[in-house]
Amino acid sequence: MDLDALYQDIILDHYKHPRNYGPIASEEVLMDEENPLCGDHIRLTAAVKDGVVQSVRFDGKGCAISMASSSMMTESVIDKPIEEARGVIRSFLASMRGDHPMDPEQAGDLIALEGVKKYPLRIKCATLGWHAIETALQKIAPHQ
Amino acid sequence: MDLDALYQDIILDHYKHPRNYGPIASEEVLMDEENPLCGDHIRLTAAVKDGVVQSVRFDGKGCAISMASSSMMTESVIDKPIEEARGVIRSFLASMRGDHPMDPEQAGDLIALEGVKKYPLRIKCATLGWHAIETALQKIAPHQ
Amino acid sequence: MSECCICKKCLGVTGDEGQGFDVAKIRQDFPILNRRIHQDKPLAYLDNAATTQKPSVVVCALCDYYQICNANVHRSLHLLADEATQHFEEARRRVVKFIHAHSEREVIYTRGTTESINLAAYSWGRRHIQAGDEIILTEMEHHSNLVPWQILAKERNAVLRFIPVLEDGTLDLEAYRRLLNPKVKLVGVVHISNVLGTVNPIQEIIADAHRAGALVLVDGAQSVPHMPIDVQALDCDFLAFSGHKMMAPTGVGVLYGKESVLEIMDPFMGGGEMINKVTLEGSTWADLPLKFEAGTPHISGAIGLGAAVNYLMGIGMEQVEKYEQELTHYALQKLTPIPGLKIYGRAPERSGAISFILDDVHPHDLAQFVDQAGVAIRAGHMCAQPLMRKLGVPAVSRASLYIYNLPCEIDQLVDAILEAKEYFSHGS
Amino acid sequence: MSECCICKKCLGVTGDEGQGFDVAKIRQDFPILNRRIHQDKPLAYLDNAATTQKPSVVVCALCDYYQICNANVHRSLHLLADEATQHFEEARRRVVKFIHAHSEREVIYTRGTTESINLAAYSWGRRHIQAGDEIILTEMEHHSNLVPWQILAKERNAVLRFIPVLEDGTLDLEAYRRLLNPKVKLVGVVHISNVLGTVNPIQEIIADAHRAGALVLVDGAQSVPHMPIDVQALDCDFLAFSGHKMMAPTGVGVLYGKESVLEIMDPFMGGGEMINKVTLEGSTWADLPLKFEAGTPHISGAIGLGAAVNYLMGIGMEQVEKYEQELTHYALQKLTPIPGLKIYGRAPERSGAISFILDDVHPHDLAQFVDQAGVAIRAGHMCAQPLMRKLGVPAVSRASLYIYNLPCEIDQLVDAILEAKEYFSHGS
Ligand SMILES: Cc1ncc(COP(=O)(O)O)c(C=O)c1O
Ligand SMILES: Cc1ncc(COP(=O)(O)O)c(C=O)c1O
Repeated sequence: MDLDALYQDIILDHYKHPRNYGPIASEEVLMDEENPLCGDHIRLTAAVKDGVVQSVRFDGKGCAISMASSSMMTESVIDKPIEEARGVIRSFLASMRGDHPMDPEQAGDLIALEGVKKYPLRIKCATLGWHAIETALQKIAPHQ
Repeated sequence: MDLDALYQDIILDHYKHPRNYGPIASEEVLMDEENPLCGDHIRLTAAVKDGVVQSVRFDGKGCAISMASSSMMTESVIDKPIEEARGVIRSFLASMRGDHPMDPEQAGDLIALEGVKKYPLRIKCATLGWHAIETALQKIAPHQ
Repeated sequence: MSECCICKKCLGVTGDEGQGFDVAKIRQDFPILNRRIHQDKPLAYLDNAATTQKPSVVVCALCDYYQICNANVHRSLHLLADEATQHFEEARRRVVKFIHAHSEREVIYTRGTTESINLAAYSWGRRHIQAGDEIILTEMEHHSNLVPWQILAKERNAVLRFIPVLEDGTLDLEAYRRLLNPKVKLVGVVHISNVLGTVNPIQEIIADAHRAGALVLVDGAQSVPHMPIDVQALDCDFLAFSGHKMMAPTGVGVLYGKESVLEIMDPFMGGGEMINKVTLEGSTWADLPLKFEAGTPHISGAIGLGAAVNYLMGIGMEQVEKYEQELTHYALQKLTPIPGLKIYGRAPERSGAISFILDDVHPHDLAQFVDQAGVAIRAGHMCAQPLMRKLGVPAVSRASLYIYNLPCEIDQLVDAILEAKEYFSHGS
Repeated sequence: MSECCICKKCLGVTGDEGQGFDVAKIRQDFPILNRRIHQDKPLAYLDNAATTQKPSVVVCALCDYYQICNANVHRSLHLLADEATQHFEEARRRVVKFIHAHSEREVIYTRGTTESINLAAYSWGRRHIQAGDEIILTEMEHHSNLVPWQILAKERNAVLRFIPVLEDGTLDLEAYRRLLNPKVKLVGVVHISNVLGTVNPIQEIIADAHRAGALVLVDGAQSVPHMPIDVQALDCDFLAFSGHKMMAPTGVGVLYGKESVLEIMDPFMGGGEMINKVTLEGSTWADLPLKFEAGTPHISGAIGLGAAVNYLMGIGMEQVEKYEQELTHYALQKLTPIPGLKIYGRAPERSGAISFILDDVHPHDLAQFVDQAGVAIRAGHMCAQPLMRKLGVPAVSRASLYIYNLPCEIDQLVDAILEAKEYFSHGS
């Protein structure tokens, strides 16, 4: 089924077993990002120590694409120096906008999200968590 | 030429030699009726004596249809008892609306205007003078 | 004098209602329904509440118009313009007949339901709504019949009140009656909910409103295409609907208004056609309905709407309603037993817009999945975010039916839902 | 993923401009031009300023849309909806390119020029025009660019001022400069007059207005179809135009606005698509351009506009302008010597809308007469009553040209005018 290009096994796996997922107390919430198309939203918290992203956690409800993409996002930024994390985020968002294809070397599991680009209406799902972390990092460590 | 059904000789004759046509002093004007489609308007005056329409006169500029129809209108109402004149007007307007065909016996020259009905946009031209006289008579002799 | 053939070929003979109903024959008029998508699966188009497909006679009316007598209306005297104007006005007369309006003066062409309601909000609302006045809407309104009134209420310091939706998807009419009071100037109510399928008792709602001195605007986007409508029997003051949801082209819709109400409204937009006399200092307005139709109208759209109305009248709206009722019944019977599937809207009087949620499968994933199986349904908030909040969900999936749909298309949907359940099941 | 063929067949390859110009070949794309009317006379369609004919690729884009991928846009996830959305937005990108806008955010779909201007008057005007503010228009505006501002000015106690039209049909630019002052918030000006054919020096007008701190709205209804337009070079703040006057379907048009200007405007109509978040208490708005596109848009119209833009770009707008200039020159040469014929508008820069009056023959009679000879022209006030008053006539006749017209069609008009003169001659 053609759908498997969209819902690759790795995506279904992240959807069914999201990483760094769990309830966040409201005082911890750094970002509450909503997809107006469907009303989904995820909430997110993060911690940075010594210029390195220590932890990211999210909760909320979303479709398979947004849940999996958010889950993969956490893995892509945790333990990265903040500027490097920002680079990953920028590059992912740019590739979703269609500015450039993903670099298979660098992208790792994220490459599975390439299939989303064929479904323009789902791009917002795939970028939901990424917009949230982008803003959250800006809050924690404003970019000079 | 098909056009001759619209511009019958009798119409062209009334257009080129309008009856009861001539400048009206502004204090005499009883009605100033305008066709918003083209901006044409005719002005009209009338006199009723002993319940009979004595005179009707009009001036202004208009297309062949409106000029001819107004000219024919004057001939149709002058010298008629006012109620009879009203009947003629009502019947003409109704036939232009398509309520009934004209009665060839009664209509006389007016029958030449039947052709206008095939050109819906020109019906306003053909009825311009008739609406004017209708209102003018109402002003002179309000209908009970 | 017409040498154009739209009337003959496409507007055809009208109104021989109820000569029996043959879906197979109807489907021949919609070649798009034979499309096969995603590796040759038959298309099952179940997104009719969003927009419907168009029968060939409608598409052909457009082509004929453009290829035979395209010209601007109401303006020029030449043959093409005359033909175009006649077709344009003939279509209006068909709509008059279709909704049983009193005259052509009551039928205003718009882009669709949304513009119709905004026209009423601007031209009627700006004139009649003052500070402290109240407008009653319902919790199940489409954004189209909510946002224009919010904008107006904010501008005028007026108050919006809402008839609550009950558990089963019907309106709380007792609460409605308590809301009515002399300050209420307008009641705006959707005839059939695009989410719940509920057919609201608008005749009763209208009578109550009139007793309280309020006018009523009915959002007929989901009712006019699907059942017989008689505005004089309903006695509504406004009725708004969209052509594209009833087999007509996009970009055309109607605002019906009672002549007495339209007469004392200000114009909406200014421009050509809607004027009587224009000077640099000021202008006077044309008669109804042109007063509300500024600028060149969507001529081909109106002609297409005439052809669509004609097509529907040829089938007969009672037939349309009857067949859709049967189909809806079948669909509910098939969907209800699916484990984990929750259907929203259980009103005793309901139409073929069926919204649901499948446990643990997001509506967007579900819609995407069933699309791959050839089934077109919609997922999202359905332009009814307040109702979603009331139902406690961010989004739903919706299948919505029309007369060309078949029971086997519903089976196709059910099979796809079952597969999706399997595919997305958690913790597998 | 698209299985639909609109792009291939109808939107074709684009923009290979100026590969030579062949009217005969172009006319093959317009089968309506082969129509014979009134006892087999060839149709000479010279009413293009009212509306133009549509090339087959545009009609075919409509048919393909309806027969292959008709669905609502921006809403559903299924294949048809995805295809429809892609075509709809691709058409917008074509328009962006056609007028050299900065981005899709600046191109708003409307019903036509009239709605575009009303949108600006409501959403920009209601926000920015206060009591005592001034709006400068010209004496040659179409009612579309006059009446909306009259309504606004009346509501807000603002003042309208008018740039006079000089004897030759050009604007009095000195008077314009004297009118400019800090109270002026907007200058609204028609790019090409639909009556006089005058091409106004809008670049200069815009620069002067900007220096005085006013924005400029350009009515491009008669220019965008006929010449290359670059909104960034012109630096206009708004540009309004209609699809139906540039080979596109009826019911679709565009309001171009600078992003910075559109951003701070309130929405026009409320409803679906134009919202971000809706609660019963209030709502927030969608991003540009959707903020101004409430409700289901005219999807097929937009797709048809994309096809029309593509067709025009295929010919090349420089070519279009050049050919029409030649044709206009020919027409003026043929019409000017006719005894008793007076042409209105003698601007050095003029386009192919030619208005005239024939002594002693009323414009309506003339139009009707030449129609019988197969020639479609318009007669009336041309939606420019104030200009008519200035010219001292109640109405005129107008022949207006487009790229598919031929010199022999102008000859056909000239012959018909000469016959009409004879037919209606007084005192015969
Ligand atoms: C100069 C001008 N402005 C505005 C309009 C109005 O355009 P539309 O009727 O398409 O809204 C027209 C055409 O009628 C026009 O010629
Ligand atoms: C109940 C209801 N009202 C209003 C609308 C808006 O109609 P349109 O988008 O055609 O203006 C819709 C459809 O989207 C609807 O279902």
